[in-house]
Order: sequence, then C-alpha cells, then structure tokens
Amino acid sequence: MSDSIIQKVADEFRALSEPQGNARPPAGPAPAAAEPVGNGAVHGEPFVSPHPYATVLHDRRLAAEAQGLARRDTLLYLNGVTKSFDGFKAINNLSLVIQKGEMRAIIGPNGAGKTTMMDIITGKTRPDKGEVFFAGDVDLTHHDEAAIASMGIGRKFQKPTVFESHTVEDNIRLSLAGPRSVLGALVHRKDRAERDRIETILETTRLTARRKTYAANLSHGQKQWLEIGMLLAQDPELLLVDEPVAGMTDAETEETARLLREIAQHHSVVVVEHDMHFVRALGVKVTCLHEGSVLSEGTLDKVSNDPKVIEVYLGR
Amino acid sequence: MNRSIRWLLAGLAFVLFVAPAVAQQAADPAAIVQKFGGKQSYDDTEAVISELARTGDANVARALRALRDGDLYWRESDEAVFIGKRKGDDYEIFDPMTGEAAGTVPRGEMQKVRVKNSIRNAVTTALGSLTLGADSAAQRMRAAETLFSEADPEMIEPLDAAIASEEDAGVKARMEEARASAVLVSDRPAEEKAAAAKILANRADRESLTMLTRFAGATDDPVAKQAAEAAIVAIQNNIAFWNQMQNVWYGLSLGSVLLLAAIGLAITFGVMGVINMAHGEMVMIGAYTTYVVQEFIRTNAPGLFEYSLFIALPLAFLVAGAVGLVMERGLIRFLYGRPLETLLATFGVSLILQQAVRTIFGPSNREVGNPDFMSGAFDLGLMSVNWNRLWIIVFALVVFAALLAVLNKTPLGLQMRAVTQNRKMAAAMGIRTPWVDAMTFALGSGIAGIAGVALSQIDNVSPNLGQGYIIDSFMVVVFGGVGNLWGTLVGAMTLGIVNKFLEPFAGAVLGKIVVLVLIILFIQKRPRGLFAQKGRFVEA
Amino acid sequence: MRSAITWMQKTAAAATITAFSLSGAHAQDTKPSGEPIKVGILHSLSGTMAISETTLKDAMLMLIDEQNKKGGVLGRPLEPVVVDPASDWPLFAEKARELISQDKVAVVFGCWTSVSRKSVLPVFKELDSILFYPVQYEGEESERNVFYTGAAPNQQAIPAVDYLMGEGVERWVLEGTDYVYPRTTNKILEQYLKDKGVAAEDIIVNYTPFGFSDWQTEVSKIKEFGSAGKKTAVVSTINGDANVPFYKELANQGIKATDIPVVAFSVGEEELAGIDTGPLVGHLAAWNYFESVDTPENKDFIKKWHAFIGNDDRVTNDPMEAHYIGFNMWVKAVEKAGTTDPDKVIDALPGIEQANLTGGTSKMLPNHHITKPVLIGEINDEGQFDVVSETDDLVPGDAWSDFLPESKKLEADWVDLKCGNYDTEAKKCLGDTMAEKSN
Amino acid sequence: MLLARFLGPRVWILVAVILAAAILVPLANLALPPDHALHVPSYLVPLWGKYVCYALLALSLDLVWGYVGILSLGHGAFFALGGYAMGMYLMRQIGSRGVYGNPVLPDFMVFLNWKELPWYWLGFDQFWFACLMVVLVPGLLAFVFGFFAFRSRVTGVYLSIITQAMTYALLLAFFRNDMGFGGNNGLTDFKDILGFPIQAASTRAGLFAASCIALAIAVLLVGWITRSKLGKLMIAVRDAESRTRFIGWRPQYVKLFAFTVSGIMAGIAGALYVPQVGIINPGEFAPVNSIEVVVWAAVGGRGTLIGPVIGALLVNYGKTVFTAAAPEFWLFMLGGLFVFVTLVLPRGIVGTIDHGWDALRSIRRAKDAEKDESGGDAQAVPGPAE
Repeated sequence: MSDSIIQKVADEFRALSEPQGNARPPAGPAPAAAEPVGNGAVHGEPFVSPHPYATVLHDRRLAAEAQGLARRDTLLYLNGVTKSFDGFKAINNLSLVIQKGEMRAIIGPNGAGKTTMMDIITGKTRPDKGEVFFAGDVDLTHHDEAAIASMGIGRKFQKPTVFESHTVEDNIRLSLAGPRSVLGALVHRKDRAERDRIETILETTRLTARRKTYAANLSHGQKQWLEIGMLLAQDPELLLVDEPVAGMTDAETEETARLLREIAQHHSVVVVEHDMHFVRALGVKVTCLHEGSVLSEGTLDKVSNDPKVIEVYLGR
Repeated sequence: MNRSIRWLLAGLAFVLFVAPAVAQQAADPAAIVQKFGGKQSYDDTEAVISELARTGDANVARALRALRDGDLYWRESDEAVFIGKRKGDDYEIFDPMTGEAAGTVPRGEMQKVRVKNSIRNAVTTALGSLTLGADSAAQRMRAAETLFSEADPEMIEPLDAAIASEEDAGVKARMEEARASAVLVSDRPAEEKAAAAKILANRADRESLTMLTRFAGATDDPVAKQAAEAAIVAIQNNIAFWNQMQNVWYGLSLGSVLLLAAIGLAITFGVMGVINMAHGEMVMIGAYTTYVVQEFIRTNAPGLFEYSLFIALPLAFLVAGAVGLVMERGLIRFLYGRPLETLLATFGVSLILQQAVRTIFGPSNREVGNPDFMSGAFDLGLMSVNWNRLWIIVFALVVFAALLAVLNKTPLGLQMRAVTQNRKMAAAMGIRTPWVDAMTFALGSGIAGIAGVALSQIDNVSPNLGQGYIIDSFMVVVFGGVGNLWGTLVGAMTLGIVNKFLEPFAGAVLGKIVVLVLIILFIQKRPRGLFAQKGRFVEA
Repeated sequence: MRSAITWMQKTAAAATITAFSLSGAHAQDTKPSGEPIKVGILHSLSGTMAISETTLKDAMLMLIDEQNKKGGVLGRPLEPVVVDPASDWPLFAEKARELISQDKVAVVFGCWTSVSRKSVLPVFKELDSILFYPVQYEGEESERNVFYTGAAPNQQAIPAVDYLMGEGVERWVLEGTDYVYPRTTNKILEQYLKDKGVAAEDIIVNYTPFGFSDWQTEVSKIKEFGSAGKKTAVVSTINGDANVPFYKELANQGIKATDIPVVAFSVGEEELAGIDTGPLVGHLAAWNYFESVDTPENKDFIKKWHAFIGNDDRVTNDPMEAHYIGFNMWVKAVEKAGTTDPDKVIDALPGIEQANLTGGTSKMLPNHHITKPVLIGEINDEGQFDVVSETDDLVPGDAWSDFLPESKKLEADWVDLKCGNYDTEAKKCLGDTMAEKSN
Repeated sequence: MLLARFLGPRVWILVAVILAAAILVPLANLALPPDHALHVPSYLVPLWGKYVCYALLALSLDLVWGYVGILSLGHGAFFALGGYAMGMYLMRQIGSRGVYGNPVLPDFMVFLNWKELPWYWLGFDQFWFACLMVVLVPGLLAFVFGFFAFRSRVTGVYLSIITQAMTYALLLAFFRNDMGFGGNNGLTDFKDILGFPIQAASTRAGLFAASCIALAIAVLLVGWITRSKLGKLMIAVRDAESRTRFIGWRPQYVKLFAFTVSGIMAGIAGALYVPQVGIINPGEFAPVNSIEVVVWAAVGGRGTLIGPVIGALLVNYGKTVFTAAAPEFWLFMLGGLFVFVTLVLPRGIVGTIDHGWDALRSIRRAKDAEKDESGGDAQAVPGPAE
C-alpha cells in the first residue's frame, strides 16, 4: 500500500517536472484508442513564455483543458495506464474509452490484462501510472472499491462470488442501491419498495423460484445469474462483466446474452469474454487486448479480420 | 582486603628478595599444611593460608589449589590432611604436598576443610604472591592485574624492580599500568601523575576510567587534572563506542535465539499455514532429548560429554520430527484449508505434550550442562563475547542456510514449494502430496527440535520451556512475512537488535512492550509483514 | 466425581503403603479409626508454578501418611484432598472455596506465590478456615486464618545482607523480578543499607519481568557496576524460571562468586537441580533450612522422603521443611484443642513448639509467624549448599517490617490484641480485621 | 414482539433458561434451608456466576469470530480491562479498612510509598464512573485498535497475531508495579460493592442474577444484530470480504462495529467477573487465556448464539470437576477435548446438531420432490469459511 503511495507521489513529481510527458493525453504514445477525440487546438498554438515555470503552468492548463474536452462525454476514460507486478507488465500503456450507454465487448488471449484492467477500474489495484476517469471527471485512482461501487460501477467476477451462506433474496438485498452506513443497516426495515425491487430483479434473472435457496446450493449458471442480479440491484451506470458464460451450457449462454442485451438498454456494459459465439450474439463494438494494451478495435468482423489479431491468436 | 594486601606484599618481597636465600630455614611447609586438619574457624584457616604464603615454597600451591576447589579433606581419626577425589561412596586420597596416592577411604571418615569466598580470595592472593616470580608469564600477568586493581602506592617500588627485570612485553605493559594506578593515588609529583594518567588513558577501560575520575576529583594540580580530564573524555568515548557494539552484539545474539525458535515455525506456519501452537513443545522435546542424551553419556560414557550436543542434534531432529510426523498424520492432515482450526487442535496437543513431559520427567528443571567449548567468554575490545552466544549465532545461521538449501536445492524442497503453491496441480504432476505434507511438517518440527538443543544451553529445561518462545516465534514469523524464510531471518535479527537498543533506556519490560507496539504499528503499514509475498493473485 | 477422588486417593495410599512396607521402617502403633479428617492440599500441579509446587504436594502426602502411621490425629485418620489450581490465581480462590465448602477440609496447606495467597485470603476469612503458607514472602501481612511458616524478610534478607557486609561488600545490586515480594524486600533492604551508611549511588535496584530469559544486558550492567573498585554483591530476588538463564549468563560472562557474589532468596536445592553448579560455586543463598544440614532429624526426614518418592536423587528444600513444621504444629494444636474446629485450633496454635530439622525448636508466635534460624549457604559443585553462617538464635518472624515507614508502627498479635495490624501510635486496630471478628 | 419471530424459538428458550436461573438459583440459595434437596450451597453461586461471565465473554468473541470471521486472540484484554475498571472501584470502596488504614490509597500503593492517588484512579470511587469506564475503556481500545487494523486491511492470522501482541503488551504493562495497578498481585481483598458486603450470600446471589441478566441481554443483542441486515452483511464480510466492497459496502466499518460492541461486551463480562472471584490481576491478560476463550466458542459452535454459551459452561464445568477429580491428568483430558472437537465436531456441539438436523430436513424435502431445498433457520447455513 505504501508502495503505491510512494509511486503516486513520484508520478506526480514526474508530471510536474515534465509536463509534456504523459499529462497530455491522446498525443501520448498510444493514440490508437483516442480516435474520436480531437485535440488539434493544443498542437496548433505553440506557446513560449519568457519564464519557464509559466510555460509549465500553461502547458498543464492546456493539457487539462484538452483532457476535459476529451473526457467530457465519456463514461469511462483510461489513458496511458500501466501496471506491473514484480517487473511483469500486466497493463502496458492502455488507453480505452467507453461512451455513455455503450456496450462493449473486450476480448483477448489469456494474460492480455483483462482482469487487471477491471481491478484498476474498480479500485482493487492502483495503476503505476496513467489516468482513469469515470463520468468525465471523477478520478477513480483516488477512490477505494466501496466508493467506486457506490458511484455506479458494478462488477461481476470471472469466478462467481456470491455470499454462499445467504439466500438468493438476501444476496440481492445486500446489493440493493441505497445508503451504505453500518448503523443504518442495523436498524434497516424491509419495505414494500425494497420487496418490489427484489421481485423485479429476481424475475429479470429468472431466479424467482429459487429466492429462498442458499446461494451455496445454486448451480454454476444460476450463481452467474445471481451475480448479475446483484449487479443490477446496485443499479450501476456501468457494469463490468468478466466472462459471464464461462462453464455455461449453450442454452444458458444464449439466455445470458439475451439478459445482457436487455440490461444494456438501461446501462452501460463492458463484457470481457473469450467465447466468440457469445460476443457475436451480443453484436457490439469489440476491443481486443494484447499484452496489456489495445491491439485492435471495431466491429467483431473488423477485429477478427485484423492481421495483428490473427497473428496473436493463431501465430503462437 | 587490607590484610591480604599485606600478605601479598610480604610474600612478594619475600619471593623477590629473600626467598631464595632463606627458604631452607623456613618452617616445614608440609607441617603447616597439616594445620588445616581438625575443626576450625574460617579465621584459623585464613591464618594457615598466610603462614603458607610466607613459606614462599611453591610446593604448597597444590594444597592451596585443592583448598580453593574444595578438594582438601582431613581424616576424622587423626586429623591428617589429604586431597580427596570422590569415587562412588569413597574418596581416593592423595598427599597434599607430593600428590602421591594414599589409598581410598569411606566418605564418612573424611571431613572437608570448609571454604568460603573470602578464603578462596585469600588463596588466590597467596598463590599470586607465590607465583609472581614464577616462570609462567601468565601467572605474572595475573599478579600484575591484581596489583592494578589494588592501586597501592607502596607497591610502586617493588613494581619498578619487577618492570626492570621483566622480559615479556605484554606482562611489562600490565605492570606499568599497575604502577600508573598506584602513582595516581600516591604523593608523587604532578608530572609523574600526568604521565600515569596517559598510560591509563591508553588502557581505556572502565577500571581506568574509575581511577582517573577519582584522581581528577582529588588533585589540585592543573596540569595533572587537565591530563586526567582529557583522558577521561577519550575513555568515555571509547566506552560509548564499545557499548554500542555490545548492544549490536547482544541484539544479534537475541536475534539468533529468536531465529532458532521461529525457524521451524516458518516452515509449519509460514509455508504450510498451520497455526502450530505446539511448536514450542517441539523445541521443548529437543531440549529434553539433549537432557536424556547427556544423562546417558554421564552414566555410560563420560568421555563423550564434550560431544554430547553433536550427538543430541540428530536425535533431537529425529525425535521432534517423529512427533511432528505423528501429529501431521493423525491430526493436521484433516485440517488443511482450515488454518484457524489447526490453532485449536495444536493448542490441545501442546497441553497434552506439556503434561506428558511433566509426567515423565517431573515438573522441575532438568540439568543440561555446557560443554567446555560452549563455556566462558573472550574479550574483544571492551566487549566480552560469550562462546555459547557466538556458537548459537553461528549455529542459527547454519541451520538457516541448511534449511534454505533444502528448500531450494533438493527434490523434497521443490516438491514442497510445488505443493504449497498449487496443491491440485502438484498432485496432477504425480507428486504424492500427503507424503510431502507429512515430510514438510516433520521437517519443521525437527528443526524446532534442533533449536531446542541450542536453547537448552541458555534456558531452563522444563515443561514450560516452549511456552516462553511461542509468542515471540509467531511475532517473528508474522513480522518477517509469512512464507518467506529471509523474512524470518531479517525479522528475528531486527527484533533482537531493536529490543537490545531499547533495553538500556527503557528497561527490559518497557523495552519489550515498545517492541510489541512497534510490531502492531508495523503490521498496519505492511499488513503482510516485512517480506510480503507479492503478485496479482495475493488478495488485498 | 466423588468416586474418582476416592479412586485417586486409594491409588496414592496404596502406593505409599507399598513404599513404606518395603522400607520396613514402621510397625503400626495404633490403627486410626472413625470419620477421617480431611486435609486440603492447594498446590499447582500444572502451569508455570508446577515446577516448584508439585514437590510440596508430595511432601504433604508423605507427612499425612506418616501421621496416619503414628495413629492419625485424635485417633482419626487423615485424608488428603488434592486439587490442581493450575497456576491460575482466580482458580486458587475457587479451589479453596471448594475445599472448604464442599470437601469440608479441616485445614489447607498450600499456595506459593504471593498473588495466590492474596487470592485465597478472602475465602479463608469468609469461610473461617486455616491456611498454612510455607514460602518465604514479603511480610506486611498477618491474618487470623493464615499461619506463615515461611520466612518473613527479617528472617532471610536482612541476615544475608549482614553477612555480606561482614565480608566487606560495599556496593549493592538489588536485582529482582517485578512483583510484590522483590519490591517489598528491596525496599526494606534499601532502607536498611542506607541506615547502615551505604551511599545512595552504591545501590542500584533493577527489575525484570517474569520468566525473563535474555540476561545479557542486565548481567553486563551488573559487571559494569561492579567494576568501580569497591567490593560488590548482588542481592537476587529473581523468581523461579528466570534464575537458570540468569546464572548461566553470570557464568558465561565470567562473573565468579569471588568477584561479585550473588545472594539469592528464591534459589534452593530444587532450583539448582536444573543447573550445572560447577561455575556457580560460592554464590550464596539465605534460607532457614538446607538439605545439607547435618542433624539426625534432617537425616531421618531425607530418608523418609527418598523412600516415599522412590527416588534418591530428589532433593529437599526450605518450603518442605516449612510444611513439616506447619503440619506438625497443626497436629499438636488439634490434639491440644481436642477438636478440628478452626476457631479453637487457631486459638490453640500460638505458643505451640515444634522441633525443626536444623536442630532448633520453632515456635508459633502470636503474629502467626514462627521463629526460625537463618542460614547462609554457599553453592557447592554437588548442587547443595555449604552453610557458611548461621544466626546464633532463632529469629522471630516479623509481620510488619521496621524498615518501612508505613508499617513501622504496626504490630500483629492474635492472642492479646486480637488484631493483625494494630497501630501502636494510635492504639487501635486498623482496617476491618477486628470489626469483622467481633460481630 | 417483532424480535420473537426474528430470533426463533430456540434463542428464546435459552434466554428463558438464563433468566430462570437468574431468579431460581438465588432463591434456592437464600430461601431454601440448607438441608433441602434443591438448596444451592453458597459456594456454588459465585462459581456459577463465574461461568456465566465466561459465557458472556465467549459470546462476545463469537460475535466477531463466528459472524464476522475475525479471530481475536486478544479478547482477554477487553475482559481484563473491564475487570480492572470494576476492581478499581472496589479498591476505592475499601477506604480506610485496608491494613494500613489509609483512607484514600490502596494498600499496595502505601507499601510502595506512593504519596497520592495517580490521576487515573480519580473518579473510581463513584460507581457510575466505574461503570462508564467498564464500557468506555475496552470499547475505546477495541475501537482504536480496530480502526487502524481494519483500515489497513490486516486480516486472517496477521490480525490474530497482532491481537495477541496487544494483550501480551498489556500483560507486561500491568505486571509493572510502576503502572499503579498493583503489579502481579493485582487488586484484591475487596470489601463491598454499592454498600453491600461482597462476601454476603445475598450480594453473591445478586451478582449472579446480574450476570445472568447481562448474558440474557447480550444474547438478545447479538441475536438482534446478527438477524438484522447488518448481521447478514457481517456474514457476507466473513465469507467474501472483497465482494462486499464491490457492491459498495465498507467492510472495515462492519468489522469495527462488531469488534467494538464485542469489546464492550467482554469488558462488561470482566466487570461482573471480578466481584465474584474477588481478584483481578494481570494473569487475565495472558494470551493463553484468550486462546481458551476461542476454544470455548469452538467447542460450543461458533456462528451460533447458543454454542459459545454452552461451550463456555461445559468446558469450565469440566475444568472445575477434573482439576479436583484428576489433578494430574486433567490437562490430558482438556487437550484431548480440543483435538476431539476440531477433528470430529468441526462445527462445535451446537453447529453439529444444527447441521445434522438440516441435513435430515433436506433429505425429507428431497423425498417430497420439492424444488426449494433450503432450510429456514439462518443458523443452519453451511459451515463458515475461513
């Protein structure tokens, strides 16, 4: 923990001393992801000040403005994010933008950094450097998991993690959006609105019949759905869904794809998945990660025909 | 004290100047030795000693040494004095002057010549005066040392004479220091005292500091005073330096004890995740094995006593390892994946083992002796280094290195690491995981047993032995970082040194409390210990 | 549970009878009959204090067995009731209550540490029973229900210091474990030494925790203190477990008894059994009894002990002798009172005399302490002590030290004053000791 | 009452039994003649009172261990601190009845030559102040310790070991005579509480009843907490701490709440314990004592309301019986019991019964071909994960 703080201080220091480094976003070394955002204005007017520090300040102001422009309408904005574990770069200068209301599929071979990316977005892991913004201007690197979850980013894990000692209903009840104070929970009363909400979610996730079952006794697919139900209960702006159909039957996979499309009507969703059939069934824009950075992006057909992608998937 | 100085003086003068000439005319020493016989008061004994010292006959040294060591006896029937050596229920007796054997006598017929500390001191002084002129440089050295601490102005002249005829440089230096200490308290001129202060400043130990301080307070002469004060500052700096060194040394030594106690736990707890509350009892079993080995050697092969620890080491490893093996097979293996439950079960085992040892060996302390190479100390500057502490440090490091080698270089170590990292995968690769578990636990327990051999040299061997180390061991492993042997090493040494640097200021109790609080605070900063396992699979 | 106790006792009794019939020493005089008189034994058999207390339990079993052979008490047999308070102080109180209320014992022999005594004290007062306490302690106490057969500070510490002063000691290290016995003893000694003209800078007092095992720094401090040119001695009130590492460290740092002698008040034959005494020869201990004392009574006692325990290597020590004296005094008092009723026995006890094992006759005093000889012994290489000094007369135990300002004015007398803490200045009994008994 | 449905009949039976004991035991002790068959001898009342205090302590540990998964090896510290706060009040009540007759200073301060009462002893002559401290001191320690430890995400064995370090440090500190808490001897020789003589049978009976009532309240309190949404959250934290974070909860505050409440409960147990056993000394801080509490809870069944209570009563009753019946062998029995329980009854006595009952029920349901196979009682959940 202290490491990351030190790291952060060091980064800030570096940002101070070399403003035209990673502080200027899409002009950085990984422009691939930043197509939709224009920033020609910054490049257009070189600024020379008689005083070096004034130059620094000016550059930083411009950089900030550029960022603000770039981020304004995004829901999730990752820029130049890097994270390494013991020298291994799990995420390497990753830049990724999700628009509001978008549903995005992320594919990539094992070790491409998908899970680490999720960890960074949800606050479990702090990046070594780079920016992570939510809803335009919330810097996610400054918040912990609980705060990020409360802001409206929900996450479903690769391995379904539900509260096995609780019933399906209680799992959802604990996840319902609402105050998160401890003493509030102590004096909490179940009310009509809460029951209705739970009812809706149970129906959406096809778990109504199992509402009193302990989560431990659910089948694998049901646990996946329960976890998605818990996500819905949080009513998040953005859902991060990690391999939702791993280990599912074809029928279940179909059903899950339908469920996700349904959800995507009211939420932004990022799905990480291996299963190409499933991704095709989703029918959304696809980003392919490789070795911690974006390899290709576009429709599934475009991505799957990209020679770089073909090389990564087939070439080894 | 004063009286003994006077004998010493007398003896010294005698030996140096008169003895060679008049020795033949003096009273027969053998007859004087016989005066030790019969019931007598300590004062009587002391008088006989001084009488013997006055003979100046080096032959009486045998009887005096026997007296000091409590080996001098007199026969009840005729009050004749002999040197006695116990042999079963009898004494073998020897002539006090010649050392010739004089047969065996039942114990009941002999009475010991009673001694106490003041008698032993008198004997030492007498022996000193008798042997100052002796050929042995070591004995002359000892005499000079004695004179140094006595610091008697009347000794200046005899010392001058001795210095003049001394050939051994080392002894000569000691004699000069002795002379300087005497000069300081004499009424010699100030310049001479200033010179003496310089000599003492070069000696630079606590005794010379005391003398100089006393002198600086007493003298009126500005020159001598200044010299003394300069010397005092120099000595104080020297002492302060060596005090720090001493603290480091003590810290390392305490650290090595902690390391020994914790290193087995670093395996059973650190590597296997078993919260082994019976770890201390494994250490205890090792210590008791040492006891049994020594008892066996004492009765059957006394000559092997010096090697008893080396014999005990493998046995302790095997015995404690076997107990560990039984524990693992019978208990722990049912509890993998439930670390907190191993705490309860092993706590139960620790109670049972403690009571078992209490039942078998009795509740009181057992005697484990130190072989000669583990006894005594030597001086390094102003710091005294105990042989047993030194060997324990060396031993702890050797055990650490060996364990590291086992883990990193042997097939067993490879399999162990494989099993702890991914049990299922290891099993799929054909590793017999139950066997590896059993061996790992036995190894950890065996190492604890080995630690017990070393700890038996400095601590009680009692059923409570393990209890004293268990908490500290867990602190060390957790502080260092679970699952990392290097963490255990650094953790143990750090805690040892911090503790020893705190002790002089805070006292033993507060020092320990502070260390505990520091550990608690440290864990806040690094919740996984000093050498935390890193990587993205470690759950935050 | 009851049957389990009887079973235990039967086994114990059978074992002892076998032991004695083998030794063939006794022809039974009269066979005791009738309802047995129960004697409670309250010594820790597990936990940290088991190391010292287990022996006392065995000693008591032996004494009771002996007495039964001699015809019991009042013609009735004695029956020991053994419990294990497990070195757990509140458990001492619980077990004491159980012994008195449930087992209805006539008397209890037990406790070692001060805290265990303090813990059971209210129980004995409340239930009005008798406790014999066999261990040297800090004094500052005299209770109607307790008889102190161990040494008070004036029966151990002060004569020891006197002896060392006679040997030319001028500088003093008072080294102790941090609990009430060393604290009080050192306080008394400090005052005593200052009264004798020892300068404040020639005394250091130092405390270490229980079970302290790393003595390096402490011992080197002593060494440094002792290198000042004056003859230095250590007065050790170090408790139990910490002693072995302390002595081992002394030996290793080369401190010989001839340089800096250590006189200990808590180190006896039992403690030395765990140490190689070769390097310790000449260090001292002050007690009221040593196994090496050469008297017929002592020889007899040691012989019986070895026969009873079935091991010739087991040593005897001072608290065992205290139990020997205490037990025999109780027997005499019961015979004198003609009943085991605690109130009558308590009244009968002061004035009872009993030959001790060192050749004198100890007497129970009105303050519930006894008269004892004080012996100073030097450790020899056989793990025994050679007596080097002995007080001329028996020293009466003083409940309230004259060297503590607060207790100087206090006096204990349960015969005339009926008070354990009588203020001789205000001429009244302090606290509620009196009040409680009078209503 | 709402709680009735909430807690289930078994808990109410337990509460009823405890409250019945609170009334009947004192009655049987005071009102019945000594030769009556149902008479409870006076010596048993404080003994049972002690068990009840231990039961409360075990329950407090269960709240953090059984429900939140924090294995505290330092709960004895809170117990002892509560005990010391009460002991200080009792010491002040002695007044001039001490052996030196000093009206203000306790005896141990007099013979250590203290001239005046240290500041932290002020106020303890008032019962209300002592009661406040009984709650405040352990509560504050638990809060501060918990705040830092949980904020830093110290978990699992690391947390267990530092709780042990905490109680060990306190043990050493309270051993020091310079601390002004009586050193190794602690506080003892109490005379009266609220004006009642502490050794009187009626006072003892009153204390016993008070302990029972405290235990009953604690059972209800823990029942209420664990059956509330917060209780479900606690179990969620116990089973999957990081998951709770990703749905927006801050598990550190959940833990802190449980730890603080638990510390206060332990403190109250200690305060009730001291007047009944008549002594408080640093031995109560010994790490081994804290481990024993864990054992009681484990034997009875953690994660249940009844388990720790039954475990504490059973183990301590066994200790009382065997230390007298088999003084040389009782440690074998105690040690054997721990091994047996962990091997054969990993859920503890109550947990095992529950589990068996649950399994039985699900078999029956399976026979009925019912799709819903779950049980109703939240206690019968699958065994707590570590």
